[in-house]
Amino acid sequence: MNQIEPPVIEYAQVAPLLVVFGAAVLGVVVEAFAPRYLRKAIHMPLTLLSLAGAFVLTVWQATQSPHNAAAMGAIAVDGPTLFVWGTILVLAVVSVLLISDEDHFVGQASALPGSAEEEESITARAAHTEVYPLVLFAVGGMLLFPASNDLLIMFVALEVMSLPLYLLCGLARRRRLLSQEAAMKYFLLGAFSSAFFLFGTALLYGVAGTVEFRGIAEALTRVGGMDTLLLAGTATLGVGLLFKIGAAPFQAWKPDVYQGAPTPVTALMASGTLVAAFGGLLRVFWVALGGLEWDWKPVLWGVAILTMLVGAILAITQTDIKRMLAYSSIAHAGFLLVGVVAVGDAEQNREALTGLLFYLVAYGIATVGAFAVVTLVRDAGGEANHLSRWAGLGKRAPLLAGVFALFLLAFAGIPLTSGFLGKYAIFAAAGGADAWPLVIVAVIASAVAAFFYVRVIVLMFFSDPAADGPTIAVPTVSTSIVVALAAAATVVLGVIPEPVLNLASIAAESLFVR
Amino acid sequence: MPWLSTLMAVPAVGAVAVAAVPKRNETLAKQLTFAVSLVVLALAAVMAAQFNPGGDRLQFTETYSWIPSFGIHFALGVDGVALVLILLSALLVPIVVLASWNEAAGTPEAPAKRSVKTYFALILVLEAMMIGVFAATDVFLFYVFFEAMLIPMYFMIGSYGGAQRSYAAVKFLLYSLLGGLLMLVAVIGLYVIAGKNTFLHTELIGAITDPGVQRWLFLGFFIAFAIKAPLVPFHTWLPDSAAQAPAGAAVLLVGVLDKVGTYGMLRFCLELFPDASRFFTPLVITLAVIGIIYGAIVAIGQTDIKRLIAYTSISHFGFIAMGVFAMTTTAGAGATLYMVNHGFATGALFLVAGFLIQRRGSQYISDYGGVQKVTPVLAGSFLFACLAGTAVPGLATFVSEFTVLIGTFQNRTYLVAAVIATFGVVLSAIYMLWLYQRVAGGPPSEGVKSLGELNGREKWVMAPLIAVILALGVYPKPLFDVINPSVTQTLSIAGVTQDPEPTLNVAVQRGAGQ
Amino acid sequence: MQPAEIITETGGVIGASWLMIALPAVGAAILLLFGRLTDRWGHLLGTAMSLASFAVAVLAFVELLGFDEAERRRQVMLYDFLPAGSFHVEMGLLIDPLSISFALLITGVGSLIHIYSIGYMAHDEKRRKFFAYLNLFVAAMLVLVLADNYLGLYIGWEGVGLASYLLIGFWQHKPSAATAAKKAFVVNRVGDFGLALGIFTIFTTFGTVAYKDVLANAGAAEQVTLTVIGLLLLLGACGKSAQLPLQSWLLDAMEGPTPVSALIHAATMVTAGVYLITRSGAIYEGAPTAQLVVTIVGAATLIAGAIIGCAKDDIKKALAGSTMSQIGYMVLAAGLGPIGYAFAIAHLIAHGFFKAAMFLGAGSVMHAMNDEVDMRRYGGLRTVMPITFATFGLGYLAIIGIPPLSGWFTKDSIIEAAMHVSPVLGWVAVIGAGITGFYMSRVMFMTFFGEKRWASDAHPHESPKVMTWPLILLSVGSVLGGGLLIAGGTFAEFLRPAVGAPEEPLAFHPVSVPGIVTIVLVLAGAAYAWTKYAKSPVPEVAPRGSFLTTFARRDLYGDALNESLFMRPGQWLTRLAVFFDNRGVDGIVNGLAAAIGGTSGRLRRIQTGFVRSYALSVFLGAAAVVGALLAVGSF
Amino acid sequence: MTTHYLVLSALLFAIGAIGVLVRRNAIVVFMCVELMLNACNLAFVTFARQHGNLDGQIIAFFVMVVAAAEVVVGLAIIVTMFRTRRSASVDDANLLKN
Repeated sequence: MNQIEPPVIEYAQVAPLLVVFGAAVLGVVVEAFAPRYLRKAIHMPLTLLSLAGAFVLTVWQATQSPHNAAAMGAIAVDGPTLFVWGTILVLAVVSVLLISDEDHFVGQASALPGSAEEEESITARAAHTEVYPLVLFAVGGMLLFPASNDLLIMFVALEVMSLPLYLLCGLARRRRLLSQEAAMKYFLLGAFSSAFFLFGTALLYGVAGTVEFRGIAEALTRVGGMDTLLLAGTATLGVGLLFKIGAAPFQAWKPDVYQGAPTPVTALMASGTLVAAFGGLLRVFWVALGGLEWDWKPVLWGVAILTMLVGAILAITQTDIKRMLAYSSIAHAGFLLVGVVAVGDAEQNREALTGLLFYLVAYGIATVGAFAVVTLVRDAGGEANHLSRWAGLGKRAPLLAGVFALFLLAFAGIPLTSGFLGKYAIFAAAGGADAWPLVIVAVIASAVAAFFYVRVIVLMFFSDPAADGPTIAVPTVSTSIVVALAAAATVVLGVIPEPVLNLASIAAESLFVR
Repeated sequence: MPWLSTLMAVPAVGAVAVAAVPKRNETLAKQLTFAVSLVVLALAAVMAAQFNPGGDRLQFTETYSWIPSFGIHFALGVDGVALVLILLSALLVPIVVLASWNEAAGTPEAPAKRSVKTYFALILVLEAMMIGVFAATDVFLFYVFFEAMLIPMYFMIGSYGGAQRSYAAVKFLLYSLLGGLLMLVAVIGLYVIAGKNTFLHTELIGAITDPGVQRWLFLGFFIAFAIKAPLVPFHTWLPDSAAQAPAGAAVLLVGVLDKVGTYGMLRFCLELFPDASRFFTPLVITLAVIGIIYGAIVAIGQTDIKRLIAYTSISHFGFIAMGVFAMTTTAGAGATLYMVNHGFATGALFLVAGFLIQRRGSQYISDYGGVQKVTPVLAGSFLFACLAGTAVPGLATFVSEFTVLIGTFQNRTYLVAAVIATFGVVLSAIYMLWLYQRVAGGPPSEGVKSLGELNGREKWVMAPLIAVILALGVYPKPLFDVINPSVTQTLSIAGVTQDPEPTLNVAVQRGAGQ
Repeated sequence: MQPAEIITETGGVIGASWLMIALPAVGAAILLLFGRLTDRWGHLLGTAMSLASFAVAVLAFVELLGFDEAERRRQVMLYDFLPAGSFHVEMGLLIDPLSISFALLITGVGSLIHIYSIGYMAHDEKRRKFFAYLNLFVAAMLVLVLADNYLGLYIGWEGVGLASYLLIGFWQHKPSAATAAKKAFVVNRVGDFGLALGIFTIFTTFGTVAYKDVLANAGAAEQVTLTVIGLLLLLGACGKSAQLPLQSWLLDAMEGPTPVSALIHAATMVTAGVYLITRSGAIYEGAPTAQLVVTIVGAATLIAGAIIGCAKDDIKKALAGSTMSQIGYMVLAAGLGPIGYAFAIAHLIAHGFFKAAMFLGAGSVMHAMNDEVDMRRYGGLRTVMPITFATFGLGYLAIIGIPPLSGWFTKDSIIEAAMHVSPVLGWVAVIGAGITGFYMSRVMFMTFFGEKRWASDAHPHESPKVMTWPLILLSVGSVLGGGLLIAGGTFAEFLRPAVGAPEEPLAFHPVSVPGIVTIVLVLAGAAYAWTKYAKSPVPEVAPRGSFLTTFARRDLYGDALNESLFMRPGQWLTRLAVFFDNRGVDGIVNGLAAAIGGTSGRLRRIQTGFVRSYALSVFLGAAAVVGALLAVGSF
Repeated sequence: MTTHYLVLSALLFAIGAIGVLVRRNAIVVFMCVELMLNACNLAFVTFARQHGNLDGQIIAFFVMVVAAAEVVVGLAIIVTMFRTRRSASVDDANLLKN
């Protein structure tokens, strides 16, 4: 009779995960037992502290070496993971600060828009404090996703990350119909794509006999790149991942969801989810399917080019600020993909990874900042998202407009902003991998993209303010902190990027453990 | 003492200070700006006095590591060429400040969108960057300034320009940005292919040997510079920007910013890619000559004073580019001096035109006539500027134009080019004098009768310009002494060891100096 | 024999000869800089400066005579002007017989005209500016003739062009004046274009532009090169000296105040071309073809100018025509080589005197007839303005070449020299002289003889002393000048060190076949003019006249030609270019932007908003990715 | 012999995908997604059999759990949609477009 030896789990290494998930569960308990009026008072510190604690643990982990695969090789706690964790946690904290302004969330999701009960829910200043545990679960998923070292964990992480977000999308206080529609679209398409992900997993399992990345990587050396199952699996798996980062032709959901979702949630998705998704994407393609490089590289080239162009070109004619930012995030996903295909020898990979990590930080923070500003430009019907309403903002609120312009310039990649160095790092890596055509397309896309960023600046500063222009909401302390932080980070990363770059390259040193 | 970084720091700090001035107290902001610019001028003068033409190639060098991960240094240093251009900027800025004293207030039909102090703060920011771009000896640092310079100018045009300002500003920014991004690709290529892990210009000289590669990189740099300079056919942004920008901004734009293009050709194209430069020279010379004639002809046909001046500048930039690529020390030195003189001459033209336009409230030549009868001094200064524009002997512009032409002629290969270019001298007489005739000649037209004479401030704006143009026209030697060695070095790097010998060299035979 | 060596001068008056230029330059600077402050005494300062400059010239001249012939070419180094790469020019002055004679003429006649202008411009509120420009001109002209290198010459060359532009357009409020000024400058620029190219070629050939080195080594250069240089310089000369085909500007230039016409467009500036050709003698002697072209241009112009002169009713334009023609003589002479140089310059000086006298005379007349220039409104003025009549008359006799006035000496020597080289040229010159006899008499008689045809409000009166004295002095010069210069070949001898001399110098024969023929033709012309304009009444409106007359009136259709050949195509080209720039070049730029925008607008419709179509895109995308990967894998 | 199972699973997956594309009712669309997941499960167990290890079977259980979670979330969203719009048709929800 053979007894099953108990699994070994390095709790220290997965501590950040445990903290976040633990806090999430605790949050649910709070929802269950704490009186309504107390809930927020409990949730806020709980959420922020857990995230902060997780961050501290991550930093502490970073100082511990060597990093390796934890929990029976299911979770890889290596340099990139830790860096991505740090990034996600920071972005999560910032996003939570935005979310804490509950004016964004519906009092009672089940109430019909415009119905009596909604009225009373508003008058009662009811709020869905479930938001906080949901966010924590989502963040937990985001942390697990890039760390997961086998496809099953990754699938679970994917769902843990996505399901709460589906719900959060539907909780906007105003424009409920749009919000619900966004949730529905995100949910159906997300489920659809995860089905592809799962199918790919199945096929790869069929090829390798295991879903562990290590095993798959080894299997590749046996079967080689000619196996149809293998290629089909890679492709469908890739579809699931590319959907999450919103690469063309899987980008369709992004503008609708970003527009419909409550802006703080959009901020979280646009920053945290993107970072997590790229972490996972890198792990799958570089670690598990690294041996298949020569097969998937050309395909990703195509996807990258398509994504950059679609994002940049479609954004030009957008009239809704959030939609525009969604397309801009598609374009940036394209730029990041350029870094993903810039693989080569170990040194080259390190450079590419460094660039990617830096880019993710720079872009994530700027994005949260941008959406934070969006939450502040409001009129009677809530946020004033139509671009025409932003005309002359520079005159009415010079500081706010200036900061937003800063974020836009960072997106456009103007020197002395974080965005520029991010772009540079990625393009340089691509150049190092001799992907010059890709670089050329990338810069052309950047030039096109620059147009709509510049256009917003023109609107804000050079055109006359609309007669009944939007009012600038007095930012809550938390929101102002977010904006200030993001702005500062954008400038600092643009002028003295060395510390972060250093961290990134150290993180990239170990590359990915297998 | 770190001269160059001081030169940059002073205006930068000054800009912050000016921006900090309370909004109501505009005069203080202006005075502060003026004071700062004077300090910069003084510093620059002292520095120039310490420059030793016979000494090292680069002087006042400073090198600090900026982004080690990318091998980027904050490296400054000037040779003769950079020095004179820095002097040009330092001298023009106070003049522009003085000239723009009441301009930022905006014209009746196009009221300025933003505070006056911002305008002056922007001027100082721009000055810091202009000095930086000429002083940078690190290719990446140069690029950073090259791109960052666009932003303040973008706001100056967009916020304080004429009726079409947004269109002009966007066109200006996107056009330059596109060029800049192409250059970014070349910069990356330079870094990757040279594989020296440094951007220090001196290190990179001779680093690229493969002529094929050189050509691609050359194109990357050259197109950016050709857009900046601007050479036909990349010129159409200039007339719009110059016509819409307030006179002061126009002076800095055409007088200094565009010089970065021709300076870059001399400093980067020739030195980093000598073979490619020689390969492309015929093309460049052709473009330049086309630009000279074409710009002049189109200028003749303009109906808007500022557009006309812009086109004359396009013609003049043709001369400069031709001189740079004529590959003789004579033409090179001439071209460099041309950059300086053109700054002053066009500056004078734009400023006087600005005075006229401010008084008459119209940019259309047809709205003028008989000005010299009403305001002799204003008309006199205008005439002087026009004469400088058509390179009349005794004025600085003549020296440089003649030198460029004779230097190009010297290179037998481009004899025809030189001959055609020389015909530009005739055309310049037509566009300048016809402009003067239509504006100042004939009986005073309605609306001109009431124009006021130059006031004290405006006289003080013109006086230094006129003085400099005259002085450099009669005694250009000091500048040549500084320029000659640098140009000779540049050309020797580009593989031009000595100018073509005259068919029978009397000078040598007789040993006479001339 | 060859010109003498150039010696570098250190001290003496010649050493300080830069003052000649500096003084008027400073004058101009002061007058322009201090503006209205100097209105009261500005004209005096200007005149003083010009006179001072003249004084320096005289002293320099005297000092120069002090040296023996071989040492009369003295170079004064001023400063290191333009060290650009291998193009290195040190600015200096070359004081030699040639340049000093010009300097004397310029400053001398210039000063007289300054004095005259005090009176002539007395009522112009911008008189101060006028004197500033005059001083500027004198300075520039002196740079032109005194510079010791071609760059210096070019600077002076364009400088006088500028001064002439300013002075022709002095009355800017008259559109005609503004246009004429611009035209003058532009046409001159065409000439300068040639001159510049000539200098470029000189530099690429000799590696320097200093006379000292260039002229001494001209012989060593290939003939082709020299021919090219010669022709290019000639183009410059044509521009400045209003020779065919660049003559058109001179007649319009009469829009300027009369003293300007006298100083710049008769006495000095327009003769710069002659100076250039003479100065570059060494080059032309190496290029016979170029010389031939020079003589042809000269001959053609002297006839053309004469014909134009016959038909003009505007007194100044008539005189301008004659100026063209007279300069034609000089150019012709200069084209003949060493044999002609001395005569060219002699005629130039003499012409400087008598033409100035006549222009100022004309000015005086206009002054009296409240700026009426149409000779058909003159007549019988000899009684009311005796001094003007006398001085003008002397000038007239001189120009038509009545012995023993200066014109007779100088022109006849030119004719003889021409004969000596080629009879054809000689006879052309003779015929030209005949026509001169006619048209100058025409001017003379229409103005001072015949019945009065004055406008009702005209009250002619003699001009003030300040205007008449210069007239008297100038007329004296025009009477004696020629004799002093030509008789006994003194001037030729004086110039020899500067321009060289033929092996057997041409002695002056008072009586010669061409000489006799010339006199006869001249008298015939004069007589015909007498019958036509003094005896018979002159219609106050010009008769339509024969084709030849209209042809002459229209300046031989020079302007018509320029218009149809250059101006109209030019305007057309300009319009085309502007259109091309806006629609073509800029059109592409904007079109590209529009295209991208359009694509965007069309593409965004794909985002239908139906979740099922999104799912479809995902599905198709997945299919595509799978297909692509399989395709790639199967390679 | 396992290939038949694989073909079947592929067919089921395809049917599910097509269903998502063609059906309007949100519930049905969602059920089609579930069908796709189950197709994957079939593939997993087949491969587990093929490789003779249990991973596949275990994964299948995981998938079921996840699917269940998805149902919860999904139904919640669809029901709110239905309450506000009085229709479960996915085509009625297209305010967000272009």
